[in-house]
Amino acid sequence: MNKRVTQKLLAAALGFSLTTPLMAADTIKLGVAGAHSGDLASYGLPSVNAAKLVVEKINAAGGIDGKMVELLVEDDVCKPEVATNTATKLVSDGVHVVLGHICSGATKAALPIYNNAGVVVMSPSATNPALTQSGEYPNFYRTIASDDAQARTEVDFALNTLGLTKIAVIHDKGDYGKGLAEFAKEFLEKSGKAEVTLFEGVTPGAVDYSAVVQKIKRSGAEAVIFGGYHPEASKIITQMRKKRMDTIFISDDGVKDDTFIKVAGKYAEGVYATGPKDTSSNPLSKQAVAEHKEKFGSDPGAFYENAYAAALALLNAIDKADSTEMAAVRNALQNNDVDTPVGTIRFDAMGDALGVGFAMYQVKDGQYVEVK
Amino acid sequence: MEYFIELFFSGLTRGSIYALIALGYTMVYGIIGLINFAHGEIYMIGAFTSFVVATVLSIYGFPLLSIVLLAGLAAAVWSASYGYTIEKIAYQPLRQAPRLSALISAIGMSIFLQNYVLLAQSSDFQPFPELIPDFDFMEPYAHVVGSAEIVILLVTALMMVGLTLLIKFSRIGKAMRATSQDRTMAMLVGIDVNRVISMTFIIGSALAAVGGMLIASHIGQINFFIGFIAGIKAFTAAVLGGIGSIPGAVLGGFVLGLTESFATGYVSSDYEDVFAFSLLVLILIFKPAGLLGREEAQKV
Amino acid sequence: MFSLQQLKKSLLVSLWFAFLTFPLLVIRVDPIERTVQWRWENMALVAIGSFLVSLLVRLFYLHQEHRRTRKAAGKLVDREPLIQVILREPKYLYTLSGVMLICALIFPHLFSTYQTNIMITALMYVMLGLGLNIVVGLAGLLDLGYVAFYAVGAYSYALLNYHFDIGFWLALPIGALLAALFGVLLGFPVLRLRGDYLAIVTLGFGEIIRLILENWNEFSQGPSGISNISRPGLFGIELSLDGAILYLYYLMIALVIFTIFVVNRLQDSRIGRAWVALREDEIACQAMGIDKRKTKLTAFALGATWAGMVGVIFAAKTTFINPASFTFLESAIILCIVVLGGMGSIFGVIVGALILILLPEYLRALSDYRMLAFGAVLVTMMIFRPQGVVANIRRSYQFKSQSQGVRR
Amino acid sequence: MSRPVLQVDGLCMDFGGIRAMSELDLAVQQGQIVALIGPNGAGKTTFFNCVTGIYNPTGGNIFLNPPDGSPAVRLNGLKPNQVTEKGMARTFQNIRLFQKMTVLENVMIGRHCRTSSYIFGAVFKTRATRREERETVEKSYRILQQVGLTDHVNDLAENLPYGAQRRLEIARALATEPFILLLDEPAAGMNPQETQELDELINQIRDEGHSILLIEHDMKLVMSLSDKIYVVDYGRKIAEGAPLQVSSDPAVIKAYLGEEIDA
Repeated sequence: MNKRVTQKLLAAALGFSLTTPLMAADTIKLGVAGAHSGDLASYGLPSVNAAKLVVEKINAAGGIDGKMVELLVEDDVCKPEVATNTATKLVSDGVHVVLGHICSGATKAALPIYNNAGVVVMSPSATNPALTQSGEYPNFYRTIASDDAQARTEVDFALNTLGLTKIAVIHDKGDYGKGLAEFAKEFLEKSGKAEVTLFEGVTPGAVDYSAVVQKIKRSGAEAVIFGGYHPEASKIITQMRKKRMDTIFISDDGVKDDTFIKVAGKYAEGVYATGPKDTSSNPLSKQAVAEHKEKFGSDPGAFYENAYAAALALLNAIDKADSTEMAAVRNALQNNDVDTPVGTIRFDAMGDALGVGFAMYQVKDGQYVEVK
Repeated sequence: MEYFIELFFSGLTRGSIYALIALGYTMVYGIIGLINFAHGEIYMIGAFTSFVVATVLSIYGFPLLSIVLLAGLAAAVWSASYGYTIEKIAYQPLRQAPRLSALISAIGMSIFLQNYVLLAQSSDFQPFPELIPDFDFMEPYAHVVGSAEIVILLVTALMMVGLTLLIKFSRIGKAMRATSQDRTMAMLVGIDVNRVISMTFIIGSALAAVGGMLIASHIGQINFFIGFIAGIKAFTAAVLGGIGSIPGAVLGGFVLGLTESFATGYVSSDYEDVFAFSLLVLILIFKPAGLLGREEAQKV
Repeated sequence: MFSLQQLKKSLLVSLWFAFLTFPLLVIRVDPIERTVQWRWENMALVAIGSFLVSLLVRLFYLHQEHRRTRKAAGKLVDREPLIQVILREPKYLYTLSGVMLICALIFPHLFSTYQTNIMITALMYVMLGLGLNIVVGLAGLLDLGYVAFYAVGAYSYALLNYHFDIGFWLALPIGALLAALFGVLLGFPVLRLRGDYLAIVTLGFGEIIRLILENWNEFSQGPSGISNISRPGLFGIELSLDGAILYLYYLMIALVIFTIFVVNRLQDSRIGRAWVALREDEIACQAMGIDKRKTKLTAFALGATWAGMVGVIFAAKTTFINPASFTFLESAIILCIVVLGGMGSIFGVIVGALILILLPEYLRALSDYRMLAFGAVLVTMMIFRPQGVVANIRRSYQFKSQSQGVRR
Repeated sequence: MSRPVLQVDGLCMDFGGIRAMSELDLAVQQGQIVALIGPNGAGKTTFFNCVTGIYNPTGGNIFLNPPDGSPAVRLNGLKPNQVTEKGMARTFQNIRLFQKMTVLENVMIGRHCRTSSYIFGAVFKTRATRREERETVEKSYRILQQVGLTDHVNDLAENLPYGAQRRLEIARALATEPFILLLDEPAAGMNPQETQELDELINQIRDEGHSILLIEHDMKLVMSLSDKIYVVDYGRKIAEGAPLQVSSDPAVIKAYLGEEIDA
């Protein structure tokens, strides 16, 4: 082996060489990362569409400070180990800011990589509280409220609006569902107003849930608070109703999905679920939905408006900061209001959007209607 | 007591589905010594076929009974065809190959079929039409055990009896038993072994399809991934009962279903599967060939 | 080229597939809107496609038949596959290894950080495959729960790092040791089980470990996982991300070489021969004075050691782990690497890992059809090369004629 | 007379209530070739399996008395590998070679219980391991010379002709350094030429100081080799003694003729 190569290898191995060269700043690169294939694709693809629309609009209007915005789209299938590859790919492609990731686990795995490269990340859907509250991820922002806020909404509703005293808390053992259920349990116990009669996880994909349903019945719960996604929720609610139980069912935004109503059919009637505050009256929201229909010929999917808002917020912050440096972008995000489909928002120092919250919905005649 | 009965029925329902799928595993294993990992997918394809057929028929306004029968028939026919085809494509060329190669081929087939259904139909959960109505005479007991559960139990029992009779008395049944005991001998006495193996796949697949239709109708939803977990559980049940043994598969299915149900009811559903697998490990430690499996006397 | 008879057969095949795919590929229902969509074009595609594939397969068999007759007539000598020749001849083998090593060393300087990162993953699977190869390929114990040891390694590092701030280098041997311990613990109860019973019990163990990690929040932080795990340190130097990846890459190269070295030494040693003997015939093996229990436990423990090591690396690489990364599918993939590459063959396992890990990555272009193609590739490869890509070769010894002198 | 190297007293074996062997006594003296004969299904292989630890006998005692004078060893309940370690090795009626290993490696496996290197030694190739490996190869090669298989050293066992496979089984058993060798139908499937060579080989092995217990159907071979013959039928001993004595025993003739009529 010749000597120069040896030296180079040695230097490389010791990590002295090769820091990302500063990209010639002729475009602003907006990364979009999330599940774009696999079983969670339906949660990730809407954010790609949102980013496309926003970028198209901004570029049509002359870009940001004369620079065009370029989209870099990468799939992470919502798996942490893939997400690190995705993040590395985006960083090595010189991304400036990232819209994503979709799942909390994948986001957690990817964030240190972005932080290292000085890239600000904004997720439309990662709701794990630790992402903002732990203070470990200074480059993270989101346009959705965190799980504890959601659990708070559910518990307040159950206690104060419905006046319940015995509640079973069920979850799907997943990252999102179990986290949410734990918050709900904690809030219920702290309130002192209601008893948690049961706290259990069900196995996603199991052939039936009748044993758990019997157990809920036996626990004497007046209501079930469920943390998880709609397939499990619809199985549980179906089996409960078939067992002639009229237990109230309260769930989360993983269930506030039209697929739930389709699948659970008549049994979905009366189910409560929290979801992002209804913004359909917001003109920006109407406009965003209309744009989607025009361009893609269909209704937007889950987290579309949050993603739309995140794309706007990120690009607006770069515009205001006149830079893509992390410190400057963060500063801009925290000190400027921006009008988005989810309302006029700015971000707190932890990374949560101020002015974004949850509302309670109920299925009435086959549709989710906000409970006022 | 009522709680116990409720759990008991829920365990039986679960167990009978496991048993229906486990039968296919056990029959195939008995005859060619292969863990057919794609069997769970056959169950899923059966469920999907009945979903498509039942929905089409109900849209065209057929009466419920004819929908049930036709959907069940279609599920059985197509699942059997898939089983037959899979054997021909992915396993038959590997008869003489190392056993693990056939296993990998089975895993590949399972991945292929899952994604085939995902692409051909949809990744979303679909609502499965309610094929088993609530019977009026069951109404007083509906809070304990549903009509659907009773129907599942009855159908499973019927299938078991039918299968046992078939294996015991029919020509093909005898040929199957002969083949599973000694393939070479069976060939020597003039049994068409390839035909017997095909028949095994066909019967096993049809049973799984019926299981798929029943449970999907009971649960009310379906997607491309339901075969995976059901398949693993049924495989566990087959081994628990003694793989290769037909009564063993049934017993294993029920033991597994009841264990899960009681573990959930009296302990916690958090560790439902831990109980199931621990039971398996324990039984195999004390009875290495499963509950009804015969300990093979090693020829030396 | 084809007789009418054969065309007819292919036509029947295509009709059969048209029938087979009819309900799922042609009909699409919407149970809510109550509409039915008939996609007849799919049936046409399937019919044409299966007709062509069937002809191709026929062509392949014709070719084979042709070769066989020529061979029988003595016109064609069965040549040893090139790869076997290379592996048999030390001269070629060293050249090949050298070329591969040089390629590996300059790889990160030719390709992007992203490619390097993917390659790190592939190398991790090379190690996992080589570890499982000890258990499955050499000792013949079908282990479907190998991922459990991988999880043990990953969680050992994550928890030690989280609670006691223990660094990567210390955690690496600890993780390996803990995994080995679990290997022995698992090994004990299953010693009596054979073949497929062993398979299902190991599968059960794998699931039990994952479920415990998922449910026991106080211990493992449950499904939300453990984040901010430290990357491997280098004498206290703070590395940039690219530097860290490069460092990890060379670390992996070194570890893979170490693994190859160890496995290679093991398989031609007293203990390695005992494993193979155990795989070939358990009863004869015992009758020849080999302690079955000890030999099996050693295989389990050593296999697990490697999974534990890679687990630690995995935790250090992703910096975040949760139980979702340790599912049965992962075990299945690792098993596929071993079988597809060629059981018992080191070179085969390396090739298998590179194919199976890089293939889905480069199949991304196929997007939705990626996993479909992956499944089909697995089946096809098994049908056409059931013994794996590279067959194992036993070591040969040279002796000077019939005299007493023995030379290696 | 000195103590026998293998002494079996009142051996019984039941399989789920069926008595496969009852009250069998047998002794092999140092340097003797003893044959165990009997019709098919008489329980000869069962006897081997009991003695070598593959089955755990239901009753009776099995003792090994090493010819070097060290204390007697009771074999009941020992595992097959422990029996081999104590100095008794066997071959199998249905050849059980390690098919995918080379001929030399098959013999090297036999050396396993006489060597000790382990993981550490294997990985670091310590001096002790290197010496042990060298010795293993040399000894194995010498045994192969003895049985005449040096032309096939690096061939896979499965590629050997049938007669050679039988000889390889003997070589493999010899490699465990037994003082008593149990051969289960070593001449089965051999042609007269091969049988003749086997006869010489067995004699040669005995001359090296091994004792041999043999199950065999080839009466010519049995008569020419054995010092003593035991005859069993239905799991019972029906005769024992020198070859000529046994061949004229009416009970033996009946057992064999009876079998012929059955067949």
